[in-house]
This record gives sequence, C-alpha cells and structure tokens, in this order.
Amino acid sequence: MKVEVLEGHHFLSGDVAVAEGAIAAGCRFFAGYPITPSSEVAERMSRRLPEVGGIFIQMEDELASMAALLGASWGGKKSMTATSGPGFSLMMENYGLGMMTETPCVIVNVQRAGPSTGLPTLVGQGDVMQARWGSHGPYETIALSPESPQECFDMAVRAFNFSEKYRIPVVVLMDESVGHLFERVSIPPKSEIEVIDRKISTDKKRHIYEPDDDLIPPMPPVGEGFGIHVTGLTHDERGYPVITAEAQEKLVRRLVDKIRVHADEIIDYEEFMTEDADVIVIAYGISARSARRAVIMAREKGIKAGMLRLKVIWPFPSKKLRELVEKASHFVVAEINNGQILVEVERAIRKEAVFVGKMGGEPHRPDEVLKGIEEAVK
Amino acid sequence: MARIELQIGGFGGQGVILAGLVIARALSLYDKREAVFTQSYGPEARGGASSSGVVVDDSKVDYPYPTKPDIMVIMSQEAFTTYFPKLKKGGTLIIERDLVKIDGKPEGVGEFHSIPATKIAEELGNRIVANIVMVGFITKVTGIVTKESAKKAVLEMVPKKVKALNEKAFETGYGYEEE
Amino acid sequence: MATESRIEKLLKESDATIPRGTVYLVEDRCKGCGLCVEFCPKGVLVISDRFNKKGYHPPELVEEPPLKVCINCGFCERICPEFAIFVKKKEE
Amino acid sequence: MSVVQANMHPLDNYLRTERLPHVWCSGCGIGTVLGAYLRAMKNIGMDPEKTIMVSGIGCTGRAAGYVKMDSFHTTHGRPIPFAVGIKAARPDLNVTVFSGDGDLFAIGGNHIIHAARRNADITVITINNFIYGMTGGQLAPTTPETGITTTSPYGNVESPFNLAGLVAVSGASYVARWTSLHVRRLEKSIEKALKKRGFSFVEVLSPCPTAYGRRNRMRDPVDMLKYFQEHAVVKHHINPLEGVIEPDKDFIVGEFLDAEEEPTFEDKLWEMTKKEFLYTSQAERTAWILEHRRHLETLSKIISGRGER
Repeated sequence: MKVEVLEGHHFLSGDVAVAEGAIAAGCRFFAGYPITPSSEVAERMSRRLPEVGGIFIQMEDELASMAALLGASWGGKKSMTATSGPGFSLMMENYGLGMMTETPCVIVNVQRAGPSTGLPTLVGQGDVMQARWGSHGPYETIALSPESPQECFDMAVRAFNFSEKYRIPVVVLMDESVGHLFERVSIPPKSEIEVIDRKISTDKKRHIYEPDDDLIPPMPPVGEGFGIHVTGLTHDERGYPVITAEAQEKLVRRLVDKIRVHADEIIDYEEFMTEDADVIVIAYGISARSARRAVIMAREKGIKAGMLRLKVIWPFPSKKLRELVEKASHFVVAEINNGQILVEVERAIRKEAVFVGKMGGEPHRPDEVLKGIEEAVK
Repeated sequence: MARIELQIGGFGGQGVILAGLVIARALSLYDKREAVFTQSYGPEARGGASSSGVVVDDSKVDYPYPTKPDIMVIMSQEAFTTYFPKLKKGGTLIIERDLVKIDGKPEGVGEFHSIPATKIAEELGNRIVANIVMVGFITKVTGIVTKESAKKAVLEMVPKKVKALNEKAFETGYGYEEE
Repeated sequence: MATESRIEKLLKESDATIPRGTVYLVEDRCKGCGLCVEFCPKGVLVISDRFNKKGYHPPELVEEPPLKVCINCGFCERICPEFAIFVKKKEE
Repeated sequence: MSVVQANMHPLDNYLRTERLPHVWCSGCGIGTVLGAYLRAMKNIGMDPEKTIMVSGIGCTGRAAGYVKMDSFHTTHGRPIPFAVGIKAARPDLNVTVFSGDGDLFAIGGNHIIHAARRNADITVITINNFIYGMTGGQLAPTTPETGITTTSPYGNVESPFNLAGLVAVSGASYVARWTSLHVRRLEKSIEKALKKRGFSFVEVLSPCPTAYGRRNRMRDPVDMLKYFQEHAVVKHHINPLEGVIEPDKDFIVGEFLDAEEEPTFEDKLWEMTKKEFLYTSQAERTAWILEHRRHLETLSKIISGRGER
C-alpha cells in the first residue's frame, strides 16, 4: 500500500476515506487525540503518513493537537486533525488562533450525540453551529458535510484546497454514520486530482499580512529569513499587535470578507427533484440519505417533494434558498440536533419550516422525514 | 433488481461484522453493484447482540441501514429475539441451527434455511471460521452475491496464514446440503 | 571594600592593568529601574536627576578614580532589562 | 557625569528595535533573561534566520514580539505543542519556547511534561516570577506558600510547583535553574540548552516588582534581586526533588540535569518515515532529502555514535 494516491476502487469506511483524501490532497502532518467515532482516521493516518513522507503525532490532548497543527502548517506541511464533539470543543481556542493568524489546516469532526460525553458510539449532528461560531469573536468559516465515503474522500481534497487557497482552518463535518459505513470509493489517478497549494510569499520586504487583491496575503515560509511575527492579538499588516478598535475593524473585516467575496466558489449543494417541488427538505450528511428516501416515498404518494442537500454547510447558501422559496411553498429541515441549520433556513426563506429533529443516537428513519413532508403540505 | 436488505445478527466475537463486510465488499467491488455496509456500534457490540447490515441496490443506496430486511441471518438466540421481528414478511430466514432453538420455520417467513455453522467450523479445525461457513451458505441459498466474488472477498480479507482454512470453510458452507 | 583595595594593591605591584570600559546608554529605552546602579561591582553609576523622554531618570557616571572606575565587566549590560546600557573596552 | 549617548545596542541586530521600549515594567526581569538568551545565541553563532521563537500568553509571552526572527505569539498555555508541531515539520530549524510559569505550568502544564517525555528537540525558557503579571497579579502555580496575590489576599494555601524538578523527572535532556541576577551563568546555561539535542529547559526566577513584589515586601526590583542574592545556593546535578522553593529559605539554582544525548522525538519520527517512505519520484526524493539534510546528518552522527559505545 506504499502509494501516495490509493488509485482505483476500494471498499472503505468514511473515516478511512477521509484520511485517504487528505493524503491525496497533500496532507503530510497529522496531530490528534483518539476519540470515538473518529479514531479510525488517526489510525489510518498513523499507518499511511510515514509511507508518503509525512509525520503522525498522537498528542496529549486536543488542545495540543490543534496547536501542533498550526505549528506544522507554518512549518510548511499541509496538516490535519480528526476529532469528535468533546475534542472539537477543546480545539475551539486554537481554531480561533488559526482564523486570526490565517493558518491553513483541516479539522475532521466525526460528530456524535452530545452534549458532553453523550453517546460516544452513536450519531449526532449537533456541532454545526459550533463549527460556525465555536471560537469567540467574529469570523467566517468553511464547513463541508459528506454523505458517503466517496464524498469523504472528495471533500477531504476540497477541504485542503479551500484551506490552502483562502488560508483558513476548514472543518469537514462528518457524522458517526457516514464515518462508519462502508461503501465503494473510486479514486482517480493522482494526475486527475486537483490540488491547490497556498500562495507563498517570495518578497522579504513585503509585510506578512499584506493581502493581494483577493484579500488573501501570500504566506511566508519560516526559516528563510523573512523574520515574520505571527500573533493571535489583533495586528497590523506587519503582524505586530495593535490594540485598537480601528485595527480590529480593518483586520477582522478582511478575514470575514475574504470568505464572503469568494462564497460563490465555495458554496455547494445537490438539488434532488427540486425542479417541480412543492415541498423541499433541507438536509446534510447522513440525514440527507434518509431524506432522499423520504422524497422518493413522498413522490410515490403523489407529493411533489424534493431535497436540497448541503454539501457545504458554511458558507450557507441563503441565495439558493431565496430562489427556491419563489417556487416551493413548503420547507422541511431534517437534522440530528435541536434545530441548528433550521435557524439559517428560516432566516433565508423568512418563514417557518417544518422541523424534523432528532436528539441523536440514530439517523432519521425515512418515514420520520416523510411524516415531516406530509405535515408540511397538509 | 431493486433494493435488497440483508442483516446478520449474532453475539460479539462470532464474526458477524466480517461476514457482512465480506458480502458487501464482494457486491460492491466484484459484482459491481451498489452496496453499503453498516454495523451496530457501541458497548453492546462487545459481548451482547451484534449485527451488521448490507443494503444492495441498482442505483446508489440512499438510506444505508436495513429497515425491513429481506434476508435475516441469525447466529444466536439473543440475536433472534432482538432482530427477528424486523424481518420483512415473506423474507428469508437463515439460522445457526445449534445456537438458535426454534421449532421449524416461524410464521410469516418465506424461505427458511438452517446450518450448524459452528459445528462445521469446529470439524474443519477452528470454530472461528463459523462466520465464513455462514457466508458460503448465504451465498449459496440466497444468490445475493456471486460465488466467485464472495470467495475472492473472503480470501482478500483474512490473514494470509488462515487463507486455506477460510477457503475450506467457505466451500463447505457453500456445499452444505440441508437435511 | 577591604578585598578590593587588597586587589588594587596587588595590581599596582604587578604589571597587569585593569581593563577600562566606556559606558554607553540608549537613553530613551531606560526605565530607571536602577539595577545597573545597584549591581555595578564598582559602583560607578548613580541615578541622575535628569528625565528621559519617557520621564524616567537614566543612570549617570561617577568616575572617582582609582576605585570607582568602569572595568568593562559588562554586568550592567547583562542585567539591564531594557537593552539600554552597554559597555565597550576603552582604548588607551 | 553623563554616560556616552548611543543610538544602537549590541543586541539590536537580534531585536525588532522599532518595537522598543518593550511593554515590561521597570525592573522586570524578562528583558534581562531575553538579553541572556540573545547573547547565548550570538555566542554560539546560532543563525536567527534558522531559529523560531514561540511564546504563549502573559508578560513573558510578549517576548516573541521583540526578537528579530520568525516568531509566534500563540494561545495561553499552547506554545509547546505549537512548537512541537513546527519542529516536527521542520526539524532543520532551532525552535525555542519562551514563556511564563503560569502559561507553561498551569494552563499548559500537561504539554510541558509530555514534550519532555517525548524528548522533543526544543529549548524551553521559563520566566518564573511567582505571579500572573499581565492580568494584574493573581495566584500562579509557583506563588510561594503564604504569598499574597489578588486572588490569595489572605495568603496562598497551595504548594507551588518545583518547575525544574518536575521537568527533570519528566524525561528532559537538560534542565537548569537560575535567577535573573545570575546573568552570566544563565547565559552559559542557555548556550548549553540551545546546543543540546533533545528537550532542554531553563527556569529563571525573575522579579515582578509590580504584581508580586509590591504585595510581598519587595516593592523595589532591587529588593527581589537581593533576595535572590541572599538565598540562592548554586549546586549542580542534584536530586530534582531538592529543588523546592520555600519562603525565606535558601533555594538551589544550577544545572539540575545534563543527560547524555539520546535520539530526539523528531529523530525517531523521521527515521520511521524514512524507512517507510517510498519515493514517488526523483524530484520528490531530492526535495525531501534537501529539506531534511541537516537533520539526517546529525541523526546519522548520533546513530553511529551510539553504535561505537
């Protein structure tokens, strides 16, 4: 198995597929702390990274993992960690440091049911808002949500590409079900996988945080005499702390805008039978697979149902929803939490949606989503 | 062929996970079907009832878990109590004859098969291959997966030094004649 | 200072010369903590009455030969937390 | 008589002079220790372009902002794992963590013992000023028993950590403790720590006149240094447990531990990778070797040295 890209057809779990995707994207550093149901990602990486010239470290906790990730990223390695709810909570501090210092890296969160230790081995989707707002302060995030091992592979590549291109920590919001189920994963040859690398600064005179027109500053390498200073404090373009409201406005506004102006390149969704739909289910991850079945069942009953599946959760596709609300009259949201994406959906469509929530432990049965669809059209 | 759901239940340590994984892999990679494999996770999988599921379809499988299994394979009494009620009406029931004590074919079951997989495995030299005996038997009586594919998957997924034993287990299960 | 005078005496009798140093100051970095003054083994520094730009009293020199002369030991330079004071060997 | 006015200091090449004067209070020892660190670097000819300083949060955490090298001012307690990450990615660079006792031993306590256990090839300099200075003088894991702080107004009822002792027993390769008054020996000790392959640690007791001294009968920075002068006993290679610091009693400074060099964490990581790594192309092989040339050279030296022993 000493190959960089595991070309061909394989029967893999989502956890293993996301690891393979990362390696294909050029990930060469992994720091993590074991936690169910994400540990298989670490296990795979510990076996695979040395084969491709990379480094795997099992850190002492998730705080350390996230810190090491940022360090390694500045050291020039594409870096990743994998965790689940409680570990994700511990990573939030340095997730914020990654945002503030514009450090590319990827965090895989295989969601389980919480709060707290909750159901370690069973599914949840309760970290959606934590991925968005988990660290303190204003910022924009990128979070992807795969529904199958194939997408785990594909989205790991995409997550790295986003993180490198926009210089931002990117979250792959998996869930236990997708992480643990096995399916065929078809991996193209290396030459056919688009891999984006960060812009590297070559001008030693240029300030470390002087952005290009796309609002993204190229990243200087360490150990090459650039003499960079990187701080989590609000800083100016030289990277030096400036403790004023003006500096904060300027810096954080750019951090937000660099994602907002590129939102259209990032946002991605699947429309399933939405063309003539009266009622649209919004779902992501494993819930989308239940919803897809429910839509088919509804169509069999003569209800014009469709689904909008969020492949990228953040940035949220508000524009798309505003388009859909022109055509469809009813909206249903199915997610394994107490209503997180629901809030975003209702904000976009400016009316109530039927909420089919589950507190976690199992994915929606298709008939549960169908009930929501029927309630919506009643 | 439309969606078919297969569920294999037993107790932890019987290898029901590997049995399901072998069949799903064979379907997906060699029979070129759309197949998904899932398993029950959690402390109950360590010692208690444990199960794995295979769903196969013509197009990409949507909901990946068995809801009303078309085929139910049961390898312990406890698993029978837990999982049997989910079997689709008229579905196929396959049991480990020595470990599931029932009086013939239960009501509502379509096809019914039984095999003393554990005893056969013991006779072959190691009870650990009971699950592979079962895979051979499932392959034969349900036709859900082709023999070549199933065998290939078995040989791929077991450690090198027990390949021969597993091959024999598969063939014995496949060739088993019910009384 | 008994030991010092003994050393002075010994030095006088020998050919050896005491190295002499010149004290330099980047005055506006000084925060007037007084560590250089306090720990100068020769006691050649005192806190001045002057203010620097930030309102601190920088040190100044009291050269009182033969005892109070800078011997270029560099302790003030090392103890100074401000990268303000330093010494260089005086060229005779 | 006025001293000679100067515009430049001999360490200016190592400093971001445009940011001076620094934020530390008058008489604070952090600047002294930073000076010792930079002199040690200069003495051994360590290339600032190939050196990285990582700091956490707190007064000492600001050190990274003043040195003219690639520097990282990270989150509270996390400079060590950050440094472990950067060193694992770039074993050819020198990585120093410069941070305070609260940062490295309270909120970050878990990380320092694990980095020492792994023998990560980083140098850690800790300023121990017995207090949380930047936030106004709260109780630290090093505050002496009975010490008055803003969160122990009736006196500290906890036992302080013996930092150097803790690190020594955690698996470090080099451990020393000095005070900011022992500047020359500190400088020599930091030179050794920088040269040492493996986890090296230097604890420096340092005055905080503003937040600690003021409440504990040492208002003037000179008072605290005099306390050090009176109570510090130089002793080397002690049993680390002897390193406890008790109020108004003598305490030990010196080299606690100078262990024989062993392969570092990074040596082992890269050795494992080298064994497993299938070079996918000649170009990649060359790039990989270039990147880790220095590392591989030192590694092979150590390994062959071990063979001879």
